[in-house]
Amino acid sequence: VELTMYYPVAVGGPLTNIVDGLVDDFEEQNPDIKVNAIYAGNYNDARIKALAALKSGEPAQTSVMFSIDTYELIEQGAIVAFDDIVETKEEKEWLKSFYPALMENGQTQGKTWGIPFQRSTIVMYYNKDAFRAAGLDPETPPATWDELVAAGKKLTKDGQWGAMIPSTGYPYWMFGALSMQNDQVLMNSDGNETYFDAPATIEALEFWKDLGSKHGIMPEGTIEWGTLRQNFLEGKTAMMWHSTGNLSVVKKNAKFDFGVAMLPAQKRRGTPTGGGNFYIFEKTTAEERKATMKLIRFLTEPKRTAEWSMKTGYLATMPAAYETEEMKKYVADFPPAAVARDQLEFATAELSTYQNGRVRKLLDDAIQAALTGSKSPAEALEDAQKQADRLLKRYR
Amino acid sequence: MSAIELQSISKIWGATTAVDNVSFSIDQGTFAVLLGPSGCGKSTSLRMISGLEEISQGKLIIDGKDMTTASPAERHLSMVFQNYALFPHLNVEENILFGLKVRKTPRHLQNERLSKVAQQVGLEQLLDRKPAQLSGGQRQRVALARAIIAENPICLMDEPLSNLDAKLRHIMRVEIRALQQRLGMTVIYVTHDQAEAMSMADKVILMCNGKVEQEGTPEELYNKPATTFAAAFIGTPPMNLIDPIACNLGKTMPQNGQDEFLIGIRPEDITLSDTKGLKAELVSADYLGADTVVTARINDQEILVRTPGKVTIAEPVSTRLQWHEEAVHIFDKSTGKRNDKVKVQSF
Amino acid sequence: MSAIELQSISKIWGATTAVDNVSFSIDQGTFAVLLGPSGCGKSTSLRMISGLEEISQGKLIIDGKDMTTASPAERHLSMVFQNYALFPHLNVEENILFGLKVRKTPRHLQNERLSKVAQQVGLEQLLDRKPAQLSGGQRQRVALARAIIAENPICLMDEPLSNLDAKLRHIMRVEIRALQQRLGMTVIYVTHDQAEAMSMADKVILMCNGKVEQEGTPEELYNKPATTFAAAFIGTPPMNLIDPIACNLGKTMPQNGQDEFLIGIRPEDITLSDTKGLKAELVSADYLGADTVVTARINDQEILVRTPGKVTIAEPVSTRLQWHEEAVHIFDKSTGKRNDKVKVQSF
Amino acid sequence: MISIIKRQKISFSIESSAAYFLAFLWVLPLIYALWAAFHPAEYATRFELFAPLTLSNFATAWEQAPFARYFLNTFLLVTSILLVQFVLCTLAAYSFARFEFPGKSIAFGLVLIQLMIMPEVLIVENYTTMSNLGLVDSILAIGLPYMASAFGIFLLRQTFKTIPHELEDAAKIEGCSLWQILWKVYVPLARPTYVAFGLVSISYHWNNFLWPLVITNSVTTRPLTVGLAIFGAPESGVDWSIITAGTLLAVAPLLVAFLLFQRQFVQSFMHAGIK
Amino acid sequence: MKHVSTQHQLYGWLLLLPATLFLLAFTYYPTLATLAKSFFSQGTAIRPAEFVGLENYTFMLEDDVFWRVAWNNVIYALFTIPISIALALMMAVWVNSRLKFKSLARMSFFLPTMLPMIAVANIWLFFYTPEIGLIDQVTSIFGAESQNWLGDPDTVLGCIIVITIWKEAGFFMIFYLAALQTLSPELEEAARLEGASRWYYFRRVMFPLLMPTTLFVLINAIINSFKLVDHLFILTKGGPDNASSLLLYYIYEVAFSFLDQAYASTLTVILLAILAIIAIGQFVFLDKKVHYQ
Ligand SMILES: Nc1ncnc2c1ncn2[C@@H]1O[C@H](COP(=O)(O)OP(=O)(O)OP(=O)(O)O)[C@@H](O)[C@H]1O
Ligand SMILES: Nc1ncnc2c1ncn2[C@@H]1O[C@H](COP(=O)(O)OP(=O)(O)OP(=O)(O)O)[C@@H](O)[C@H]1O
Ligand SMILES: [Mg+2]
Ligand SMILES: [Mg+2]
Repeated sequence: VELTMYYPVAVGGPLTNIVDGLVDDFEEQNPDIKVNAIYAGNYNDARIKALAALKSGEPAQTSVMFSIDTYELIEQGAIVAFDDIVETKEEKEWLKSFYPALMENGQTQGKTWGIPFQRSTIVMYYNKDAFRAAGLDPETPPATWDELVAAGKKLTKDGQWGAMIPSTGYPYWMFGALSMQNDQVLMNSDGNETYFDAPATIEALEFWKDLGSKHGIMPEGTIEWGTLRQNFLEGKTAMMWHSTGNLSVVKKNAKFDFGVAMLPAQKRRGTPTGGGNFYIFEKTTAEERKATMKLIRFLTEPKRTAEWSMKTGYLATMPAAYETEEMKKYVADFPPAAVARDQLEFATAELSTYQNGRVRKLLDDAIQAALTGSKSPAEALEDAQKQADRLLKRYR
Repeated sequence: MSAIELQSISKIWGATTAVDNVSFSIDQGTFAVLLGPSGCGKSTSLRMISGLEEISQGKLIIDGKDMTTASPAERHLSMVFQNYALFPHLNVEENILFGLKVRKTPRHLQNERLSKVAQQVGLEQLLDRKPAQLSGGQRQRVALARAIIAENPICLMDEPLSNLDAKLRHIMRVEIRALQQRLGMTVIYVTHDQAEAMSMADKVILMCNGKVEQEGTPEELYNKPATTFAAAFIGTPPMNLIDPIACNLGKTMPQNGQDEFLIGIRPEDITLSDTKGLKAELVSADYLGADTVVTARINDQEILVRTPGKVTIAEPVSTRLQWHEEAVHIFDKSTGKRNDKVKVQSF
Repeated sequence: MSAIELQSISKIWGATTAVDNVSFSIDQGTFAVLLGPSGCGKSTSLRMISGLEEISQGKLIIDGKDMTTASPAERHLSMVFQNYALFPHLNVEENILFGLKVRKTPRHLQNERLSKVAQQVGLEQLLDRKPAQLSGGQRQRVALARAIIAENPICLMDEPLSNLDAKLRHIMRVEIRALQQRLGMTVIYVTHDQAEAMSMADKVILMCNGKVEQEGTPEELYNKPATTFAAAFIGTPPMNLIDPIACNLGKTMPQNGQDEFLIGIRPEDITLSDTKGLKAELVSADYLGADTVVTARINDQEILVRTPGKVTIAEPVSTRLQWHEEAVHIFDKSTGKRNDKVKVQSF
Repeated sequence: MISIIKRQKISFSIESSAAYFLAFLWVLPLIYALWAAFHPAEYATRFELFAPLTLSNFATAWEQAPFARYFLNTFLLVTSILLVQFVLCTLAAYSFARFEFPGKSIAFGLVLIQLMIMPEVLIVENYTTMSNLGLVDSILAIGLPYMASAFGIFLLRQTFKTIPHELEDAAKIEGCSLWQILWKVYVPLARPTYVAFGLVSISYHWNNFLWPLVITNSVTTRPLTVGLAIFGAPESGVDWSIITAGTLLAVAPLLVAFLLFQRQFVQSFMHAGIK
Repeated sequence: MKHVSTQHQLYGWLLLLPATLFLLAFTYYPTLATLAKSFFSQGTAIRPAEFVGLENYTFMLEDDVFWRVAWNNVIYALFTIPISIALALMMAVWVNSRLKFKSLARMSFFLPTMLPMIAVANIWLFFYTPEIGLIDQVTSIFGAESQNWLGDPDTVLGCIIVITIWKEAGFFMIFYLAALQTLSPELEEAARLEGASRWYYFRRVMFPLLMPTTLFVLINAIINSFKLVDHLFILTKGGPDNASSLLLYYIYEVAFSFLDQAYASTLTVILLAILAIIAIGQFVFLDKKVHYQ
């Protein structure tokens, strides 16, 4: 059987090489299955390519795509639910072996459509040296919004900001964390309703904006996702919120003592998950599905998941992975690697609805409009909600 | 047998008739010149002969065969163009051999002919130059070489010397003429320069407005211009055409119908005299080294006189003009045609 | 006082010396022609006078003032360029007025002068045409008009007629000369055409290899060429330069040093005779209408003879050449310089 | 008098300085790329005169992607596009320049419209076409939409029009057929235009990104730019050292070729009468 | 005689045929298909596309983002076109003058044409990044505040414009350079003799004579102002809040992020219409452009 798999790359490092290595291992163990693993650009590109390929009858059996693409893919009739494929008890067990928070985005209509693979959450990186210099305890990073502001004020000085939360690239994702911390989810689990104009949501956005305009611990305007890491590494900010996917690069390049912490809480702790899931395409023969299952199961074996996590910085997607010897050792040597796992307890799905691209962009635009001051947070979010309602009405 | 014969050939473009019912024939080995002012249809005639232009009406016979609709290649002609039409990307050798290569002449024949032709036109040393690296005269020679290497019996040339300066033009004229005679080619040569026509042609075909005005040897055209047009077109400075009444020539002429004629006298046939002849006033002089062209004036009519040596005229002087009886040409005023019946007296 | 004076002026480009220590002066109101073969430094000299090219060495005096380093505009000159240098996007009027507009001459003065100049060169009807819509002669007139409207006393012209055909060239020559005289301009006119120089100049400055070869009136150059170069350069056909020994001229010359001289005789000074004179063979003839240039040959040396009327030579014929004593010019063979001390006899 | 000349000299030197300054600004990105690529990552955004030099960025970049293969792909892509463009454009331009036929000006107008409707706009439809043709993920598919270049047709037509009719006449007299005239007269005489157009085409397709990204799936077809995007995507956080090293690797052949032949290229542009 | 000319016509068409086939397949057919799609709704597996008439167009008229993006594109064009043309002209004049290192300068100016935008955008990202970026590093020497170039809606479009100008000017310079070489130096000399300054000569002679080139360049610049969006993919993704988004980028977003091909087709039709109008203008002008001489 020949399988074609698309996968995106969204973090630094030679990810393609790692994937190729994994695929080679798989082929060795399963000589009757040939896998073409195709790097397909970023998440967006991967989805475009996969959908276009399907439409044109190009054979592809599985793809790693954005975890939040689920509704879109369902609407396009592109994917099948794993519940319809799994047969054995063992396989059903396997479905339950992942962290529930990571499964959320892949589940709707009571079925599981996506299996977590390259997944991440947001964590807070902070510069311990800067903490020391500002007279803060480097081992107790701020755990609440108030503490964040207070610490930020102490850390802000000429040429160094207190904190930075990126607001390009995936602003809705960062915002998902803030609103969660304010105990408000952004959408329902059917993906046909959003809560952009809920008071708690507005409050969260106000807080984000205030970090810059009121408290002055963060630059005003938007903050670039791509260059933020460099800013942090150059000591231009003492704290940054970023994907766990950056952990290995930061670890490699930081010339100072740095720490990783869970995101601070307001009403509760919270972070959305993120990253890519495995999907299986509709247009596949039973035989292909079987082979694909084999592949996915191979790639999500705890041992391999642990290895994957250590090499890339992505989360290990199941508790079992953290129980492996190697992982234990790794976490012991490098405690920050455990933060993301520990935070999973508080994690939720990231923003995912029908018309996901549009809805997401509505929120992104609203956030950026508020941060750059062209609209007030309330105004921006109310507008976004209105339009989102219009889009999602027909899915209710 | 004529090498080329045009039978009532016309060229019509929409409303304009560029060539109008032209007939003439050219004998083998003749150097024929198509002469005429700009726009009279010389090039068009030549291009119809070459096949580059379709013939609208009439018939073209080459070497006894009807070639009215044949393609240029079938006519076995050579042609030398005004701007030489050398291929700028090919060197001299490649330019000369272009036609032979197209026709896939065997290599050794090519080389043989090349060395012969190159020697004939004196290009042996320059075979690997590009046209841009040649002087005007050398380019002209390449164009000639390309035309003669095909050994076609007929060669057409469209103002091939008009881009050269006076000195070079003279040299090339002699060369072309010599080559033509040596190779016994039939040449049809287009020019609007009458001096060129006079010095080269065995036969001149003078055209005007798409029609043939006069046909003949250079001397015939010079000595017996058939029309005022021919009279004025040939000779430098051109023949003076004088209104006999305006110039008080009355007494030398038959009394009746004086106003129906024009009198033509060539500048070199007039002599200046202090004592006898027509009274005139000299107004300006144009010194040419060996001789001077003097402008004389009689009642607003200007008459040119060519006189040897240097003459300077600071301010108008009175003089008298004289000529021989035989020097006088008479034309009908209305038709412009030559009239040899009327006789005038000398002074 | 001279209008323009060049004092030992040179132009050096790296290794080449284009103009080499040239001195001459031109009086006011003179039509001076810089004559010489291509590449002899005429244009370069003119451009140094105009200020478009820096002067490497020497001094330039204009109207008594040292202008060696002045900018072109300060020299108050006009210039007519070879390709006319008309601004293609401006119409005739705007072209003519270009300089006045640059200098912000008052509007009414502009109009006044424009109408005067346009009338002088006969362009009244064409003022709103673009240069592309003009014939060669008309363009030339626009260039002239642009040069004279500034009313600068000095006008420079660099081969202004070289792009016109022969007939037009003749007409424009006369026009330019007349205009110069009427306006009393000082003109420096560059050409490589000796006929042009002869017919226009008050003064000819003959250049060769960056140096002045001879300076003088056209007649001086024609009648008393200072060097063999001048002798051969001026006159059509040029002067015959004969080696006396090769041509058996021995008996007419002083016995000693025959091989040190060259004898120059103009073609029009030689007459053909059956009875008396130097034996020669006529080999070819070039018919020009009024006269014929015949090529005579003595022992491989070709001698041109200009003779009136038509002569045809089908095959070589024997003849004899005759000339007057005064027609003979003598040059030192080694230096090429004229030598008036030696005398030769006539036949 | 002296002062005028002096003033001209001064204003000229001011102008020259301005020109050099602008030129400096224009190469600044390249200078930075060189800096970042040849220094360790910590110096990517800091400039110290004696920062240590390294080639490791190139090594890393080279390892992260099969550059050799990408080079080959890009090379195949660029040359095949160029060749087909030359043929198609030559034929069409010859037709437009020297033939009269009904509908010619309409046809020419339609061609010019393609000058505006670049394939970039039609990616979606073109993808469908390619998959119908079964060409997705092939180098051919990257090239196909660009092969009939309106720009090339236009340029060549202009050039062909400037070639004197006399040359064609001379060739006809010598017995050339239509094809021979085209091949022996027009094509060699338009060489500068071919070079100039070639330069534009090569740099365009060497640098083209969007369409190749969409239409290619595998290492064996992906051109350099798409390969470069692995480093380029800011999602992963920008690592300038590696990006610049990769960029330099990708553009090096083109840059070197341009440096070596720049005189010829620029002159071709001038002779091509592109104006 | 008649058949010769029909043969001639036939040859004309035959020569055109191959190019025509390609144009049909990859330009005209997709264009028409796009037009057709714009009248249908977005089709998904669940809801197949259906004919909706002008609904997509009315939606467009109400779409704030569309207007924002269209306006951005107008600004983008209004700045990039004249500035890059003016710079190109200036560069060409410099490079054509007596400048000492002119081939070096010429190469510098032309360099951006050789570099892929996708790679170069990252380098510009470095220039614009606050605090650690080159611009901020330089301005901080003079004590200026750090500026969030790409994060501020007021400056972001300007940043994009600068990159585009940088990319384009050198390319256009080549065209001007070629045209300048054909200007007879005698014209400048004639003007100098009349005492015209360099500026006067430029204004009154050189610039008008370069008009045909300017026209050609202008049309290219207009096209590019709709086409050059590669850098957005790296630099801003159209943000913040669409402040730097352009029409083609928005089309890409709608088609490939929103998966709404119907609406993308509608926007494409608008873009095509704009471009077609320019194309017709080009046909009218370029072919009948003023030929002096
Ligand atoms: N393709 C054409 N279409 C219409 N009229 C033409 C064409 N070619 C030439 N003519 C006209 O035919 C006439 C004769 O032109 P032709 O070129 O034969 O003149 P010519 O005697 O060669 O003149 P010249 O000495 O200027 O070359 C002219 O009036 C010209 O305008
Ligand atoms: N810019 C230059 N650099 C170097 N040499 C030059 C330059 N301009 C002219 N020359 C050389 O100077 C010499 C004189 O040139 P000039 O143009 O003055 O000749 P000319 O007498 O006007 O010739 P022509 O009749 O061909 O115009 C020539 O040998 C020419 O090659
Ligand atoms: Mg003609
Ligand atoms: Mg000269």
